[in-house]
Amino acid sequence: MRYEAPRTLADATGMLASCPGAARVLAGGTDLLVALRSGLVEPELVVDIKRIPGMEDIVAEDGGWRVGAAVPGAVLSRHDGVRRQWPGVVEAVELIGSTQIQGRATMVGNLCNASPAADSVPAMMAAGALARVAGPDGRERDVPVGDVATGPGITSLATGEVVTSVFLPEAPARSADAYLRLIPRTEMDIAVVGAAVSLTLDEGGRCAAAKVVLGAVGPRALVVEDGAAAIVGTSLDDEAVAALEAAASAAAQPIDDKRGTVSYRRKVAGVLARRAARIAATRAGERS
Amino acid sequence: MSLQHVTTTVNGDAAEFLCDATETLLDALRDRLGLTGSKEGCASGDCGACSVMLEGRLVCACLVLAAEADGREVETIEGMAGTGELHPLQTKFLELGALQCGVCTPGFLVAAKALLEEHPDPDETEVRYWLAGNLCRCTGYDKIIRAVLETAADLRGQ
Amino acid sequence: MELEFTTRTTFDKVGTRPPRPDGTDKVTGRALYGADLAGAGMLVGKVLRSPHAHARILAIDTSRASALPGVKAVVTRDDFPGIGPDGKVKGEVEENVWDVARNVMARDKALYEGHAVAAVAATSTAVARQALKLIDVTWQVLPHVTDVDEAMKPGAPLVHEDMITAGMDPAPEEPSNIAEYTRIEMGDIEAGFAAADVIVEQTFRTEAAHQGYIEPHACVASTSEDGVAELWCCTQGHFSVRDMCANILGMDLANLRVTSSEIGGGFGGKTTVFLEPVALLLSRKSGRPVKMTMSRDEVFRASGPTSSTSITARIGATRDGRITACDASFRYQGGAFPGSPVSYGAVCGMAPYDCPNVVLDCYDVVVNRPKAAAYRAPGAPMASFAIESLLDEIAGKLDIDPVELRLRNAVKEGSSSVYGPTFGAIGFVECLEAARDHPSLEAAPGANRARGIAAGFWPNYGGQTSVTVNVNNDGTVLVSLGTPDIGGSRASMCLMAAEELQIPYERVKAIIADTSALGHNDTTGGSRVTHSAGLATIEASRRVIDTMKQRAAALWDIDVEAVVWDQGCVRPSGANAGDHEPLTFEAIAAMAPSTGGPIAGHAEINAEGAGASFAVHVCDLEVDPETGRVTVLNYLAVQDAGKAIHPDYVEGQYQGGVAQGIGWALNEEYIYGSDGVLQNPGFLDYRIPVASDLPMIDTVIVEVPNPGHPYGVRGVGETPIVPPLAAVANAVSRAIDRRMTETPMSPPRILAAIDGSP
Amino acid sequence: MIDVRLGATLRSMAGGRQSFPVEAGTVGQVLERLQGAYPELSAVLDRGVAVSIDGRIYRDSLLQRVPDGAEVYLMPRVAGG
Repeated sequence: MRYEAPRTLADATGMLASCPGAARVLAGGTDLLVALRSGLVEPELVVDIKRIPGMEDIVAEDGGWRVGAAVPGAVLSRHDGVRRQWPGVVEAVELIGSTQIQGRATMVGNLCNASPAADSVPAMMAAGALARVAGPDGRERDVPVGDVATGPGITSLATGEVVTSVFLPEAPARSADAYLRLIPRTEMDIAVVGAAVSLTLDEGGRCAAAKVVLGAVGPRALVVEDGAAAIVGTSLDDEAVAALEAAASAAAQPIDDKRGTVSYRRKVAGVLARRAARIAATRAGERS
Repeated sequence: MSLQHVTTTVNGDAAEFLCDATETLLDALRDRLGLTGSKEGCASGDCGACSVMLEGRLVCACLVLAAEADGREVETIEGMAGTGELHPLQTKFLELGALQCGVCTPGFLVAAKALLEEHPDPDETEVRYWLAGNLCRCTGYDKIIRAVLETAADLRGQ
Repeated sequence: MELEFTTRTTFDKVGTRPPRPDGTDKVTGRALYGADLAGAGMLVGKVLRSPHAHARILAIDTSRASALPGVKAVVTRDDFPGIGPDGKVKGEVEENVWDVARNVMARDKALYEGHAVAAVAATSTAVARQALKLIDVTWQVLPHVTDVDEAMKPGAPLVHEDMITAGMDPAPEEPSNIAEYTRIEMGDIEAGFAAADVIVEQTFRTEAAHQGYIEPHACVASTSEDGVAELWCCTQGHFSVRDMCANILGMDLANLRVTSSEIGGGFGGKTTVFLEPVALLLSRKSGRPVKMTMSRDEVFRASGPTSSTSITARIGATRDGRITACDASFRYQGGAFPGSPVSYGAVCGMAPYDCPNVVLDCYDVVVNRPKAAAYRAPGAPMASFAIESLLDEIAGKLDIDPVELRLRNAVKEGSSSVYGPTFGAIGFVECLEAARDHPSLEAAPGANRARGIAAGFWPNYGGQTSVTVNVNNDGTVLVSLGTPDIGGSRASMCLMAAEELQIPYERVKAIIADTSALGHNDTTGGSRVTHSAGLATIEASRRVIDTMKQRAAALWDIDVEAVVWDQGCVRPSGANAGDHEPLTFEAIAAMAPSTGGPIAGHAEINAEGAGASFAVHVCDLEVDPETGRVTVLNYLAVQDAGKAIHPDYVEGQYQGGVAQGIGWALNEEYIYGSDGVLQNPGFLDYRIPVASDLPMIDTVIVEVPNPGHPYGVRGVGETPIVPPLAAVANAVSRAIDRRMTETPMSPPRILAAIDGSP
Repeated sequence: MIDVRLGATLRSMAGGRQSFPVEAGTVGQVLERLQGAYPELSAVLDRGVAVSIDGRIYRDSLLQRVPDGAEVYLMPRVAGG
């Protein structure tokens, strides 16, 4: 295995594109190093992108925030600007691993690892985030974060492509998000179920727009259109959130595995969606 | 297999070593530099026994490639005590019996020091969550949490 | 040798909490653990493990691996001398060495996923890993079984094709996976149930748990051309490592010197050998030192977790809460070899209670899982889970407070134990009363919250122990021990030596000596060290005092009977002793070179008189009724220590046992796929409690002195893990109003119970 | 005369009989004479036993004195974690 730490994006994409064998991008490394150690992957090349200028920056853009691919959770969670607009995204990132993991793990890494249980992905999707992808030809494209992972461990990225940042758009007035996950312990676990809700209230306190996204209950994060529809136009009364809960449970496509059962995940997906919606609504109310 | 040359700073001293690209910072500290205070409990970032500071940030040395440390500053448990004097956390751990087998202790101390530098006045819940990535199988955490809280109070001059 | 003593009750140093002598090295990273030793020319050893749960090994071809540059030795089953079941055992080996030898390296079959089948020594980790891939094993995959109940069914795949159940009369004609059957019987079970007003019966299951020590197994072996070998390893007992390795490899005990490194936790899991004989063989074949360490996944797949169990129990009681009868069937799997702790467990489950009519049927079962090792009070937590759960059911049916119910049936001095003998001085009633009267019991639980109570017992044991106390010329003292210190025992030994010698604690230091420096020491385990090594330390210290008295008497030219030891000085005593200035400990130490040479005391004993330790635990928790998640809110552990030598480390044992027990109760489990492969061999999915999972753990140290120790010490390490499974289960069951009968009580399982689904 | 009894876990191995009188002054003599006088105990004795004398358990103490009339039980040998 070869380790490279290029100083420019062009060098990075060039190395990745020209490597004849398997190549991997290293940002926080919290997934990659575990895979390396266990022999799960044996890449010929590892490209560390942390020395490329801008990768560790959080920059204001069009009222929102662009978060570099190498920004670790510990930096993101201390960023008041991002937290003010997207508290649910920040809390999702903060849930990834321990303090030590937070010192390394990045939101983009979480995205590109393409685990169905990735905590930050449902939250980013609910926030309408865009991933910026750089290719070896020097071109960049922006894609919705929900289109990056296509299945467990599989992404839509082409050879040589690197996600360089995630853009979190400006949150509309009277809107907020929340993310909840279920793990058996309080920390250091992979989500058994994750649920992100972002919503916007109108001036009367009714839900004007909403997005509901579930994690760990399908091959990739699931957008629950019916769940959002169940609360849009309501004041999130008991009946509305019960409909959201039912929609989330119905939309979940979980599997039985060592971390949970189908029936458990289905039920808890609804519970967490309901609870996350209530938290998001309270936050949105506080911001109006 | 050609080795990579890494120049780094460990506990304030310049350090150089050669390593294979697949080696972790933990491997290099232990096997190349003889700093065996950082322990390998899992090699997957789940136990925290290899906690070190990399560029002032708390990380698991098992989840950092050794080559990544080139040009960076690393602090380990071996650098925690001053000359002839223990850090107040080290003293408090001894005073309260906050260790049994002691193999997790270096990781806890490095992590707790990072906590107190960032949050001088943590409550019990904050201490517990900050240290959730450091596994201890002997103590039930009770005396460790007390030692961190008491040290924090001492350092604040209470 | 019979030790003479009366149990002391007042102390000067014992019971204080000074810093431990090995503490500074441990907080600075200086202390050397199993993987921390490096030697010149050292090779890296790695093990090839079976990917199959059960498979015949038709052939092993190591030629490609041996040819790889950098590979210095390869070993397989062919390199291990054959030990028959009647193989001569050197030294003190409790385990069946034949089984240990076959566990260390598979012979005709791999018996579980992770079973070692070959090993290499190479110049680097990378080369060693590559070499493992070049070893070609021809497998014949066989049907497997990992569940204890499935393994007992007729027609189950046989782990050992020729195993006939021992202990059955008449012996069965067909082989099975039941290694041994034991019946424990007392009184008249029919009459007992006939006298009962209420009878409860349930089947309980517990999944296997791992000791979860943070330090993986590690060792360095170095063998010279003349066959003399040195071994450095993390172990609970370096003498038994020596004896097992020598047995397996056909060595003389004198040719193998074992040094125990600092040990990063054991809890029973480091009482046997895995890597050590392999490392010695690799070193012998390569002529170089060889270091071997297990990765975390190897620790889970191939060391010695505890049994999984299935238990059916029935208890009857009278209307006023007197237990009249208990019959139960205990089914424990011990992994791929016989030896599950089923009968200890059964006995411990009922030992706290005075029950005249008992039938306990015990089945020791083999399955395709790693060979079980001891884990803290082996076998007892699972049995107590069943018994203490049923007692809670009885308390509920009779509307009697659960502590009161236990008080009405508690054994006390003079009670017959379920295993036969009459109890001497024990502190169970005192523990129950302390729990009942503890202020934490006043707070009433709220919605979705409940309290669970359970008791626990472990008999403890003594064993062979050898200690030397050396007096230096400056009056400082060095204690050499042969029992690896896992939880602070050196501090306790220093306290006891300082107490006996009446010198400051700071003047005493203790080390763990290697196998060449002391007589045999049994393993650190069974909660024996503070009792047994303490007994030997006290005895050795008393011999130091005897010598000092002789020196002073000779100096004063009076009879030794005319001197006394008093407040750290030798004084003349009686009318004819003359008028001599008392000589201090330091003064006699300083004169040692010119009054006959070094002063040392030593004791080589087989410590008897271990005292049983009882505990009562109280757990308050909250269940999220929509997700089944449990939050432990408060926990109280009350236990009889006899005498707490260093209370910090006694409390630490209580708290640590509680944490492990809570983990086992709520989340820890071995998860096997249908292929018999362990699915969670790591700390991510084998979920031991993290700091944020637990509250502070309150402790009460009850002290009912053990008459079998001069200071009244009872072992304390095992008992704290016995009650938590049931304490948590009783609390969860009350909170959700459904009886939980399986561990772990994970969120899916609790939610299923709440929803009434299977 | 010492009345040796079998601890509960051993009874099923000796055909149901629970009490075995022997003349002996030490643990070693107890075990030796049981072996000679009671063939049905061979399975129990071969597996190795501890001996409880008046409630105190002895594992390897052949020289331990056994007072006349003492309560004596044979027990399985237990270690621990």
